[in-house]
Amino acid sequence: MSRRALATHLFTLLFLAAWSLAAWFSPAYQMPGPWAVLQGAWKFLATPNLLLQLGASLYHVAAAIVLSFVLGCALALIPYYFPVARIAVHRRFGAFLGSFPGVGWALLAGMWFGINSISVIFAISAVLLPFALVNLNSGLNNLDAELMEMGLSFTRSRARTLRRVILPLLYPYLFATLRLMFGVAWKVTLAAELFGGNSGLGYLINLARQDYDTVTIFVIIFFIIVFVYCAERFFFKPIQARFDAYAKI
Amino acid sequence: MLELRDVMVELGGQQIYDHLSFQVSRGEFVCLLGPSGCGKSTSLRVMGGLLPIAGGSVRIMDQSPADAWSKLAYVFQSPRLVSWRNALENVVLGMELRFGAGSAASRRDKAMELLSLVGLAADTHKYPSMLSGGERQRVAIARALAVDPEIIFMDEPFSALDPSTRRKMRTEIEQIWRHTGKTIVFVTHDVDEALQLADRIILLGRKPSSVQENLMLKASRPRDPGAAELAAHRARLLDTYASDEAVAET
Amino acid sequence: MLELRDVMVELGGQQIYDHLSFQVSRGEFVCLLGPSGCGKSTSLRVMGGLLPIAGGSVRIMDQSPADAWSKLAYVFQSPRLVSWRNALENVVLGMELRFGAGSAASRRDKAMELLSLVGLAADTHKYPSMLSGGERQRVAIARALAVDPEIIFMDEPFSALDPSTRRKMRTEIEQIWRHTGKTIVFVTHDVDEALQLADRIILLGRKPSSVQENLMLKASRPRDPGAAELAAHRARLLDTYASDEAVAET
Amino acid sequence: MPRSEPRAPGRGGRRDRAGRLLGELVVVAFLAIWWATARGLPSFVLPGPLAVAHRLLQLLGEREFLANALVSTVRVILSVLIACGLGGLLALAAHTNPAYDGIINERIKPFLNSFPSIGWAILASIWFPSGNFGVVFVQVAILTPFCLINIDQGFRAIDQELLEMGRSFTRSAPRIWLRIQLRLLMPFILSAIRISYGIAWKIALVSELLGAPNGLGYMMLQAQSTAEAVTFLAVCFSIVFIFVLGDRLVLVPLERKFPVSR
Amino acid sequence: QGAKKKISYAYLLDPAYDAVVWAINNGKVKSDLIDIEARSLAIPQLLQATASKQYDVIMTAVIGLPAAASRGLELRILNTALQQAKPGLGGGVWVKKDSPLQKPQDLKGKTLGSYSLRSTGYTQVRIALQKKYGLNTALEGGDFRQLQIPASNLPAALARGSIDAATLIHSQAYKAIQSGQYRTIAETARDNIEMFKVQFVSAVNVSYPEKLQADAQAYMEFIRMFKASVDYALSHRDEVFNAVAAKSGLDAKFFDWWFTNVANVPGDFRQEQAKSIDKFYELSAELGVLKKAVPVEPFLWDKLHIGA
Ligand SMILES: Nc1ncnc2c1ncn2[C@@H]1O[C@H](COP(=O)(O)OP(=O)(O)OP(=O)(O)O)[C@@H](O)[C@H]1O
Ligand SMILES: Nc1ncnc2c1ncn2[C@@H]1O[C@H](COP(=O)(O)OP(=O)(O)OP(=O)(O)O)[C@@H](O)[C@H]1O
Ligand SMILES: [Mg+2]
Ligand SMILES: [Mg+2]
Repeated sequence: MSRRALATHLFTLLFLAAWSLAAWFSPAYQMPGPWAVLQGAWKFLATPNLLLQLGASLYHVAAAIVLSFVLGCALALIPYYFPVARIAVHRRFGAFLGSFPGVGWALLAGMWFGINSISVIFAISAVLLPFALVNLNSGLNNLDAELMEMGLSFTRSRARTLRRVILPLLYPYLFATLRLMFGVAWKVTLAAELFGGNSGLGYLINLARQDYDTVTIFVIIFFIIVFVYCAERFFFKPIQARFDAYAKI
Repeated sequence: MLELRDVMVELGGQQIYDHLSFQVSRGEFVCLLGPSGCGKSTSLRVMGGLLPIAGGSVRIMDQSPADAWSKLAYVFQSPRLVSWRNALENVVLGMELRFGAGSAASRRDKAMELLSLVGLAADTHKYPSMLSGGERQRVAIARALAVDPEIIFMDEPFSALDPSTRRKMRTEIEQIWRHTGKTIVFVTHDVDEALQLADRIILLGRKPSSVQENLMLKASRPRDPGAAELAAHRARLLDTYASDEAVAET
Repeated sequence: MLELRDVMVELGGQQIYDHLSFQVSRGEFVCLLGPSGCGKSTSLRVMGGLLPIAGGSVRIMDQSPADAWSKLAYVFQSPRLVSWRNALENVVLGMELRFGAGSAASRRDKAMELLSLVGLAADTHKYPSMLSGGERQRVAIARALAVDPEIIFMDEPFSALDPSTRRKMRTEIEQIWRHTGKTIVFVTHDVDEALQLADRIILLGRKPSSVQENLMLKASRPRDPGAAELAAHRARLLDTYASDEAVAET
Repeated sequence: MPRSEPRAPGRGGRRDRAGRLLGELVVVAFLAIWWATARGLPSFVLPGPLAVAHRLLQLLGEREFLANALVSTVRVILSVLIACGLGGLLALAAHTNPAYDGIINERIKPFLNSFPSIGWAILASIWFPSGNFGVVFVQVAILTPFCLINIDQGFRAIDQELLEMGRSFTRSAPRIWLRIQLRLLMPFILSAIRISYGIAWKIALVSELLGAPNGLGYMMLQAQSTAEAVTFLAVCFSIVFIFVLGDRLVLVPLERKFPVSR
Repeated sequence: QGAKKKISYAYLLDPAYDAVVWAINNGKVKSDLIDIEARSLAIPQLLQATASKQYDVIMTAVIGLPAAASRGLELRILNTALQQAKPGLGGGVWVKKDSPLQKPQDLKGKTLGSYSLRSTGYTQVRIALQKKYGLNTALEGGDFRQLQIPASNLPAALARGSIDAATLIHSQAYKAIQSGQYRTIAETARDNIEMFKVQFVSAVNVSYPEKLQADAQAYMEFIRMFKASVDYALSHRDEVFNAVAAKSGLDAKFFDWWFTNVANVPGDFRQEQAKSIDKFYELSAELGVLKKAVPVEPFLWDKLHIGA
C-alpha cells in the first residue's frame, strides 16, 4: 500500500472515530452514530417504497443534468457563432437565470407545468443551466487562437472544426461543468423536494423531520454520499486521469 | 495562380504593409526571405485568408482566399500540434478536418507513411509534450503533406532541424514538388536553403514592407551550392540584407 | 566548472542517454550540436537541475545543480513568454523571479536596454501574441541576459532570425561573453554559427546519445568563416553527421 | 492595458446596437410570458410583473427589507471569501503532498461535494446557537467543494513549460507562486468565486433555515408561508438585482483584469 | 438582583401570530423576572429548532409530541398555542368557483392538495372527511389522491387545475374568500366540533424537562406574560391589528376574522384541552398517523396549573 493510500484510509478511520465520539455525546434524535446509520441503511434497502423514492431523486437529478447540460452547451455556442446574441444570452438570460432563486423557479414551474416531476426537473435545470453557460463561455473565450487558426487552415467547415478542435479544447471545461452540475444538482434537488416535492429523498427527509427521525435523515445522507463517491471514483476520476496524462511534460 | 496586389495590412495600429504586390505561378517554388518581423508569416496568413486585409486584393487561382482554402495547406512557424493527440493522430487530424468522415485505417497508413518520410517512424505514439522541438516541426510538416494540397505554405519549417535531417528533408520536399507539380511558398532565413530550393526568391524589406528583390534562379537541379551563379546570388542577397540594415540603423 | 559524468536519463520508458559525460570550463563558449531529438535540450535541462537524472552525476562549480541555480539562466527552445505581460514586462519578470522585490524603475530601464540590444526597442509594449516568431525569441534572450548570470544556456536562440539579425546577435553575444567572462553553452544546428562562436564544439550522436566529437577551436577572433582551419572542421563535422545518418539508416 | 481590438466603426456599432436590442427583446419576451400567465389570476396566486415591480419599489423604501438585504449580502460575501480561501488551501495542500492528495481528493472532496445542504443545516443547528455564525458555517460548507474542485482544476491546467521557465530563474517557491502560478490560477479562482457567489444566493434560503430569523432567505420563507406571492417574487427579483450588481461591479472587472490570454 | 433571565421563544411564522406576541415585543407586557425574546420561524425551522433545543420555549404541533418522545426527545407542554375557534372556519376543503365538485363525496377519484400530509391540521381534515363524509382517506389506496404541495403553490395549482381541491389555511383562506374565485365544499373544523363536541388543539408551547427543572419560576412567568399578551391583543384590537397589518401588508380585518372564526389562542392549559388532545391522538391512531394512541398526560409539565 502506498503512503498515499495509507493516509487516505487512515483518514477514513479517523473520521469514523470522530463521528462515533460525537454521536456518543449527543442523543439519537440529534446525531446517530455510524452503526445506527448502517443498520438504518440496511432497513432502507429492504423497503421497496423507499427505494422507489431514491429512484425518483436519481431520475430528477439525471434528467435535470442532461437537460441543462445540453441546453447550456447549445446556448453557449449561439453567441460564439452569432455574436449579436451575446448580450441577450449572457447579460440578460444568463444573468437572470444565474441569480433568480431556485424556489422562485419552483413556484413558476408549478404554474406552468403543474405539480409533477417535470416541474421539479425544470426548476433544477433552471438553477443548473447558468453554471453550464458560464463555464462553457469561459472555455470558448479561452480557446487557443493558434490552434483555431490551424483548424481554419485545414477546413472552413464549422462542424468539423467544432468536433475536432473546439470540442477537444473544451473538454476540460465540459468535464468541470459536468462535475460542478453533479454537485449542485444533488443539493438543489434535495432542497426542491424538501420544500415542494411529493417524492424523492428530500420528501423523505421532510417526513423524517416531522417524526424527529434523525437516523433516517442520516441514512439518506449516507446513500447520497455513497452514490456521489461511486460516481467520483468510477466516472469522473478515470476521465480526469486521461486529461492529466497529456498535460504532463 | 497566386497574386497579391497592393495589399495593405494593419495590426494593432501598426502598418505592416502599405502596398505589397507579388505573384506566384503554378508549380513554382518560391522562397520568401526577409528580416525578422518584416511580415513573412503575415503574408502567408493573408494568402490563405486567415487574416483580413485592409486594402488591395488577393487572388488564388482566380478565386478569393475564402473560396480557395481547400487547395492550401500550412506548415506554421510554431508547430501547433494539439496536446490531446499523439504524433500519428495529429497527422490524421489534418485529414479529418479537411475531408470529414472517412476510412480511419487508410488515413493512419498514410499518416504513418508521411511520418516515416520525416524520420519519425519510431515516435508516432508520443504526445507533443514528449517530442523535441525538431520532432514537433516534422510532425507539422507531415500533417500538411497528408492532405495533398495544391499549394503549400511553409513557414521556416526546417529551422529546428540539424543539418543532416534538414538536408534530407529538403531533398524530400524537392522531390515531392518535382513529382507532383505542387506550388510551394517557403519562408526561410537560410539563404543557402533558398538558393538550393527556389525557382524564385522574394526578399522583403523592413516595415512597412515591400518587395526588395525578386530573383529568378535558373540553375538546373539538383543544385551544387558551390556553383558560380548561386554564389553571385548569395552575395547579392546578403548585400541587400546588409544595406537594409544600414537603412534601418540610420 | 560544469561537469557531467556518466549521466543517465530516461524519459517515458526510453533511454535518452546511458553514459553521457562532458565538461565545460569557466569562461568557455561551448556549442552543442547533434541530430534532432538526440537530447540537446534535455542535457541543458539536466545541467540546470530542471530534470532529475537516473544515474551519474552533475556538478556545477562544485555544487549540485539544485544549489547552483542562481548562477544560471536559460534561453529555452520555445520562447516561453507569459501571455499576460508585454515584451518589456516579460523581461522584467525574469529579474523579479530571480531577485525578488526591488526597484521597478531601474529594472524597466535595464529591460529596455536589453530589448534595444536585441533590436526590439519599438516593440516593448506588444504582448507575446502580437510578436513574430523571431521577436519572441529575442525577448526570451533579453530576459535571460537581464539577470546577468554566470552561465547561460541557450537552446537554438537564433533559429528564427534572419541572417542579418542573426549576425548582429552573434556579435552581441560574443562581445558580452568576451567582456564579462560568462560561460555559455549554446545549442545550435547551424555549423557555421558554431564554428564562428565556439571555443569548443561538442557533437552528440543518436539515441542513446554520447559525445561523438569534441573539437577545440583555436582560431583567433573575430573569425573569418572562410579560414582554412574552420573549413576543415566544418567538413569534419558534416561528415560525422552524415556517417551518423548512415548508421541510423542501416 | 487590455488590448482593444480596433473595431470597424460602422459595422461594429450597428452590431452592438442590434445585440442590445436583442437583449432587451429577451427581457420583454419574458415579461410578456409572465404577464400572459398571470392575467386573469388573483394576485395571491400569481401576481403580474407590474404588481411585483410595485412591491419591489415599496420594499426598497422599507428599513426592515434593507436591513435583511444587507445581512444576507454580508453573509454571502463572507462565506464566498472564506470558502474560496479554504478551497484554495485544500487544493494547494493536495498538490504539495501525495498523502494529502489522497485524503483531499478521494475523501474530503467527494464528501463535501455530496453532503446535502440540509445535513449541514442540521449539524449547524446542533453545534451552534442560531445566528450569523451558523448561517455562514452552512454556506461555507456548501460552497467549499465547488471552490476546491475549480481551483484544483486550475492546478492541473498549469502550463508546465512556464513553470520550468520560472524554476530556471529562481528556486524561491513564493516568487514562482506569486508571479506565475497564482496568475495562471487566477482565472480559475475567479470562476470559483463567481460560481460560489451564484450558489450562495441560491442556497441562502436553505442556510437561513436553521433559524436565523433575518436575511432575504428568511423573508422569502416568510412570504412563502403566508402565501404572499407578490412579496415572494419581489424578494426574488431583489436578489437578482443584488446579484447582478455584485457581478457587474466586482466580478466582471476582475475577470477583465486577469484574462487567460491576450 | 442580577440581570433578568432571558427566555427565547420561537413561534409559528404567521402574521396572525405576530399579533399574539405583539404586546411582548412592544413592551406592553412586562416582567421584572424575565425578558422574552420572541422569534417567528417557518414550520421546517420550528421542527429543526425543537430537536436541537435552540430555544427555551417553542411552539410545536400536537402531532409531533408522541413522535419526539419515541425518539427520546422529551417535551413538556406549557400552554395551548392554537386551538380551533368555535365557528370552525378557515380549515376547509377549497375548490375553484366553477368547479363541478359540490360536496366532499365528489372528491372520489379526484386529487386533493395539502401543504403537509402529516401535519396536525391536515390530519384534522382527514378525520372529518373520514368520519363525517365516509371517505376512505388512507394516504395510499384511499378514495382520492392526496398530494403534498408547498402552501404558496396551492392556489396556483388549484387555479391551473392540476389538483381538484386544496386545503387553504390562515391568511390564504382569507384571501381566497376575498378574491371570490374559490369556495369551500366542507368546513372540516366545524364538522369536527359538531361530531366530537371538542375544539381541536393544533399547537402547544413546549419546553424541555431539564430547562424547566432549572428555573421553574421563569417559565411560570413566561406563561403569565404570554397570556397577558394575548389578552392585550384582544382588548386593543385596533392598535395591535393595525400595527401588524401595516407590517405584513395584510388587511387589518383579516385579524378580526381570524381571531373570531378561525383560531383561539388560549395561552393557558385546561382540562378541556387535555381531553381534546386525547381525542385527537385516538383518532389519529385510527387513521394510522400515529402508531398508537397515547394520553397527553405524560407530556404535561408537572408544575403546570391545569384549569378546569
Ligand atoms: N496582433 C498584432 N498586433 C500588433 N502587431 C502585430 C500583430 N501581429 C503581428 N504583429 C507585428 O507584425 C510584424 C510582422 O509579423 P510576422 O509574424 O509576419 O513577422 P515575420 O516576418 O514572420 O517574422 P519572423 O521571421 O520573426 O517570424 C511584426 O513586427 C509583429 O510584431
Ligand atoms: N516526456 C518524454 N517522454 C518520452 N520521450 C521524451 C520525453 N521528453 C523528451 N523525449 C524524447 O527525448 C528525446 C530528446 O529530446 P530533446 O528535446 O532533448 O531533443 P533535442 O536534441 O533538443 O532535439 P531538437 O534539436 O529537435 O530540439 C526526443 O527523442 C524526445 O522524443
Ligand atoms: Mg514568422
Ligand atoms: Mg531541443
